[in-house]
Amino acid sequence: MDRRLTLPTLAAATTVVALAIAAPWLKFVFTVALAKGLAVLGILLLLRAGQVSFGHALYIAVGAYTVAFLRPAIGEVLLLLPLAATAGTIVGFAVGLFVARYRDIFFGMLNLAFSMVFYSLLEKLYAYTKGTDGIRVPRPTIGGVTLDPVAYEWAVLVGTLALALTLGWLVSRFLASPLGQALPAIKTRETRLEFAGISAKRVLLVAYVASAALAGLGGGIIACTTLHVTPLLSYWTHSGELVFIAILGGAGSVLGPFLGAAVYELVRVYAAAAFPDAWQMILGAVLLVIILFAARGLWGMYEDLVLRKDRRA
Amino acid sequence: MTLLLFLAILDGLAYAAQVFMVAVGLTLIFGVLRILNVAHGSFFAIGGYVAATLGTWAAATAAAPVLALPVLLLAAVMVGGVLGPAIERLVLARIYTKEHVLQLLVTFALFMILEDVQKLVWGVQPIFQDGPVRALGQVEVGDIIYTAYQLYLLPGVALATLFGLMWFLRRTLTGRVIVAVTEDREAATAMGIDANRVYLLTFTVGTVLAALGGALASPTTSLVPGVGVNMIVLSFAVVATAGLGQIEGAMLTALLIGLGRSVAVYFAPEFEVVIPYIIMVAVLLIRPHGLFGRPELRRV
Amino acid sequence: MAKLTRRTTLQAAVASTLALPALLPRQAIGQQKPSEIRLGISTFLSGPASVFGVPGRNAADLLIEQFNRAGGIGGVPIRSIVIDEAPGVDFLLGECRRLVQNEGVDVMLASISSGSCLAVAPLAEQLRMPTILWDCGTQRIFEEASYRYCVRTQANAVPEIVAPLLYLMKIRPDFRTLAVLNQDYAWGRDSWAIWKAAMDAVKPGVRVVAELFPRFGATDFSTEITRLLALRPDVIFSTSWGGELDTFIRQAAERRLFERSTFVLPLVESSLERVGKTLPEGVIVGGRGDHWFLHPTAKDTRILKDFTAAYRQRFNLYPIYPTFHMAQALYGLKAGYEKAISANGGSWPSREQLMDTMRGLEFAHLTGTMKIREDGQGLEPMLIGMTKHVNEYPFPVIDRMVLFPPELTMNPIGTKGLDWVRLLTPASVQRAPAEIPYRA
Amino acid sequence: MTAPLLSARGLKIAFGGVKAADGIDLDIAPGEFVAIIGPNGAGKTTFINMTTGYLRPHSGHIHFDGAEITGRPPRSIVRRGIARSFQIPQLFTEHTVIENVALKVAAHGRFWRPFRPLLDAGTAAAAMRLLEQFGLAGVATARATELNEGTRKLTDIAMAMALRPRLLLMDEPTSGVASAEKFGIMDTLVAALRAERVTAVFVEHDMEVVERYADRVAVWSQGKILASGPPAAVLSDPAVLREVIGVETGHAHA
Repeated sequence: MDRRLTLPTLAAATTVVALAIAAPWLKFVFTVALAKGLAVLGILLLLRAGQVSFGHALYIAVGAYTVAFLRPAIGEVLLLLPLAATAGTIVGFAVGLFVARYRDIFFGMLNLAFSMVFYSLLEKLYAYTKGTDGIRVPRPTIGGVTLDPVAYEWAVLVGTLALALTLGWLVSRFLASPLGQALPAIKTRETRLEFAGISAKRVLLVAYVASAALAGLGGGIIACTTLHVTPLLSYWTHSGELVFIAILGGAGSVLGPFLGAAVYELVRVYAAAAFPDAWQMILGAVLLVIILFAARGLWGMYEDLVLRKDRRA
Repeated sequence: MTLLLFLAILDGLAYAAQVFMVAVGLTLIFGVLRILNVAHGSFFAIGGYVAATLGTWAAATAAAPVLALPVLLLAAVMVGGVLGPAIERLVLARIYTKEHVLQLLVTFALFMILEDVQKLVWGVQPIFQDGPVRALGQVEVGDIIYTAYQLYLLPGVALATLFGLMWFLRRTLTGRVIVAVTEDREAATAMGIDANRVYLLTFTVGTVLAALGGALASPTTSLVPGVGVNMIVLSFAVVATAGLGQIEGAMLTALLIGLGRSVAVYFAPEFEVVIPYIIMVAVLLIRPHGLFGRPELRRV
Repeated sequence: MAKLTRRTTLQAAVASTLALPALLPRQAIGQQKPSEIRLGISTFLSGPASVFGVPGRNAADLLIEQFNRAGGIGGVPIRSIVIDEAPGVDFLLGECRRLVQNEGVDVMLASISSGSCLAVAPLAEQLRMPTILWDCGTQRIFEEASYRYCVRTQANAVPEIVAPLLYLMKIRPDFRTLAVLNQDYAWGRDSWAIWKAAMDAVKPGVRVVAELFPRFGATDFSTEITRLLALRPDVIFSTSWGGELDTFIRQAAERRLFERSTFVLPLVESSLERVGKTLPEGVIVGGRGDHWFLHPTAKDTRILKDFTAAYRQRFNLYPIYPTFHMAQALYGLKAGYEKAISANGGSWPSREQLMDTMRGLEFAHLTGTMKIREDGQGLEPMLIGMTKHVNEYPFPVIDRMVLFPPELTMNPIGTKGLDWVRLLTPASVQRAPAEIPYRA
Repeated sequence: MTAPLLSARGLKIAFGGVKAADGIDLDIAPGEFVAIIGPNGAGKTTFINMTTGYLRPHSGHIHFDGAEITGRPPRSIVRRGIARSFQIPQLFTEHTVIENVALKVAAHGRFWRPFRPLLDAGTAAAAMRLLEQFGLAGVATARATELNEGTRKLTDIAMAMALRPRLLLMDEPTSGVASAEKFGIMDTLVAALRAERVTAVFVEHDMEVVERYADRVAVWSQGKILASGPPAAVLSDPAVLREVIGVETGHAHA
């Protein structure tokens, strides 16, 4: 991993834990933020290839509902989460086979279409999903141990943090590999990739399935944290939220998604607290300002402020 | 059975007209600017709100029935004429050189802002102004009562818009310039076309059309918070299915969606919701660049 | 200016985060009389359901001011903190935690959406947070689990649907065909399931000619209306609400669907003022409970008249059922605290004492009295009637009112509503009380 | 004569009414360095596009090393050993020069291993060796967007060479390059081709370059091969001069 990331990563992880100790309610907020960060990490892979999915909330919902449906049979987080990621992978592969053939608006819109069909299914199959009422997820065990609520929340937060660190590291390795480096090549010169004997479609499919797996895992964590899942998870505005976070955090680094997710959740919480009727407007304004004046996102701002200064010094 | 089918087609046509009016502006904007405008739904909603506000004012005047329809057009022009240029110049013009995803997200940000603006201006109570529907009266088909607004006016306006746009794009110089930019942006700018003016014009026209869609819908539906949100997804589906910037494609897609939906309501109500998506996936399976779309040849 | 505001907000945010440790002891002691009662309210402030959420919030603002002017609850003023439930469960649960753990909220009034309530209730147990479910309708919540810290101060889906059915049976017992048009989400599906099961029990053999579930948030029902015009069902049942119900009513009226079928609209009380006399006479009206601003037994009481006048003056609208639901929650809370304080010898009750008192509590609110049952469900009569046009109001009023007591419409403790309605019999209809006509 | 490495028979393709190829027969022997010349729009690039699978001929056959490759997708043709470069260099603009070449090196080798860095020791060394061969070592870490046209051309060709082709098709390797640079580029290029024993075909407009470097010249005009042979002979043929080079030079001076 890029050595420049080590220090900010450790600092961020420490900050998360410290804030969660100082303010217990932040445990929940950070866990959800990190889980969304995992999904955004997947969005980042697609962004590298110049593709925007407006439907990745689908995989969050797939992961979350996998946990909800399997919970009666399986009461163990360490089993439920891999299963959520697996479900994301399977659905991602099936959908990916189709959408990886398309680019730009068609890619974005087909993803949107699949997520909206899934959303409709969650509402339609009322007998199984309880529709918008959603499904309750009784608190599972972790490593066979039934934890009290506070310990459980800590365990999930720390576990998610560990997952975020591990997967962030793996994704940064992946991005440095030929396969990962072929993603920007899809964006800039897809035909040249074909003339190198590489199937751009297959490269994109790999990234797509990885992103679906990450989002599925994120969805699983969200289900294990909120302990209640509803179809709203897969609504298109939530897909937009993931892209929002990716841009807010900055697509330049694997740290961006987590930074973006944490800031997004905190801004939303405080905007909602200060202006209950206009929090959406505040979020929109933040996004607008970021795009117009700091298009490389928070991570880009950090690079400009800190890293460049370092280099000059 | 045949009567049912006939009724389904009538309903489908009326619905298709609404879908077309929602999507045509977005198609136009996407064709020229290559920006998928998420805020399109907000323009739709604001067009509706302004039309309802003006309509309520007009209803209080003596000339109520005469004013009912012109007020809709006035609202669309007002909303599009103000919001369109303002947003294009102040926001979009700054990001034409940036990545597509940023352009998309900028409109998402505008959507979030405008969503709350609507709430702050018009509140959360549903607003309904059906003056225009009343002004036009009812029509009986067999023993089924339709409103003339739905049966004649909506499809009429949709057709007028379609032919008006086709005439504008093919027969006028400005229109041809727009088409040139749609087909090959680089070549058009190389030929000395001022792309910025084309963008400003197109975005304004697209915004007026979105607002007109909302204004036309306002007499038949309640305006509530979030009314624009649903329109966005629908019009996205139309744009992608039609092919980039294809006005005729948008009409054909709207017809497919309208008829598909009403047939579904009659014979398989459970599928109604997913009809636009099924049509989109099916079309893109067979024609990967949309009904009327052509693959953009990459020069080698 | 904007910059200043944002900075102040941020400072406030940071300060409140840091101030948290100082708040903890207050919760731990609990029994001391607090300086204020902090009331967290979750409601829809955005999206389509803000049609209910904002009137609910408005009622809370109004009543809390009134309560505080009169000395608050047990001499302690109330302060409310309102949060938006629209972004979804993951956001709402985070907000609830913030309110409880950071803002030191003493009581939560939870949610309009049933999904939100189902998610909040377990969290309330975990955080030992006294919670009143102030508007959500699902009966499942107390049927599938038992909660110590949650009660509801209004009825639920079962009586809300059974009462209009019994009313229809009483008014128009001869109907043979029926069509349903509900929003396609949990409430639309649930309410239809209850109606269908109950109808099959009290009047077997009714033919359902169409089951229409247009998408939630649909803006156009003309296709559905054509179909209903062609099918000519005797009865059209719809539990839709908000903008969609308004749209359906307008479009149906324009196409004279009301002339062909009897409409049963259990939530239409909340749309009356908006749709005005477009809604013809003879439509069966409900309003999710025992309330209306011209409630037959309460219309001349000071308390209701003052409330309606104050509400109208401030918000320029007549109160609708969510405002009454909010009022019930606040009156219930006040009654619960006061009873618990006196039971506690005048000293401030613990959360557990408060919640124990809430169960079995009988309290008066704006339009009557109601009771909270031992399992947490609210026992509230159901006011059902029929639209009538009068000169005093520019919108329909409710005539031929029947107040269905809970014993007739509500399943007993330990039973499930959906099973219980199957046990209804045609005789249930005979036990309905007499009609009360509208009086100016 | 040994069996040809590439053999085209009866290739036909037309765009609208224009016959870009109207019965092309062309053989390339192993080790040859063949120039294709002809007027603009004659279909020279179309030949490269058909051979590499980007376009499918309407009729006719292309064999490579004895196997039919007509109409196969570019990917499969590349794997058989045909690489190409482009008239307008097709570089991955978000990458550095060495990354551009390394991607191609990796494409040939361990592309699908997800967690090994692109620039691991083996790939980086192979890419660097190519860059040295092409005199690009000095710009290895420059971004593709920062290069001048000559360097871009060489990078483009180096990327094609990184695929270790047996046949390299080049589309105007010296077009757009300052004339002072063109022989330098061609010297570097030919040395690299000889060192790797790569057979090559190049489309060219510059007769000086053709005369100086090509083993053989094929003249493409109006969809047909007008003449083929050693540069000295072909370029002095009056018919060729009139048909092709006359037009060509007239064009160039216009």
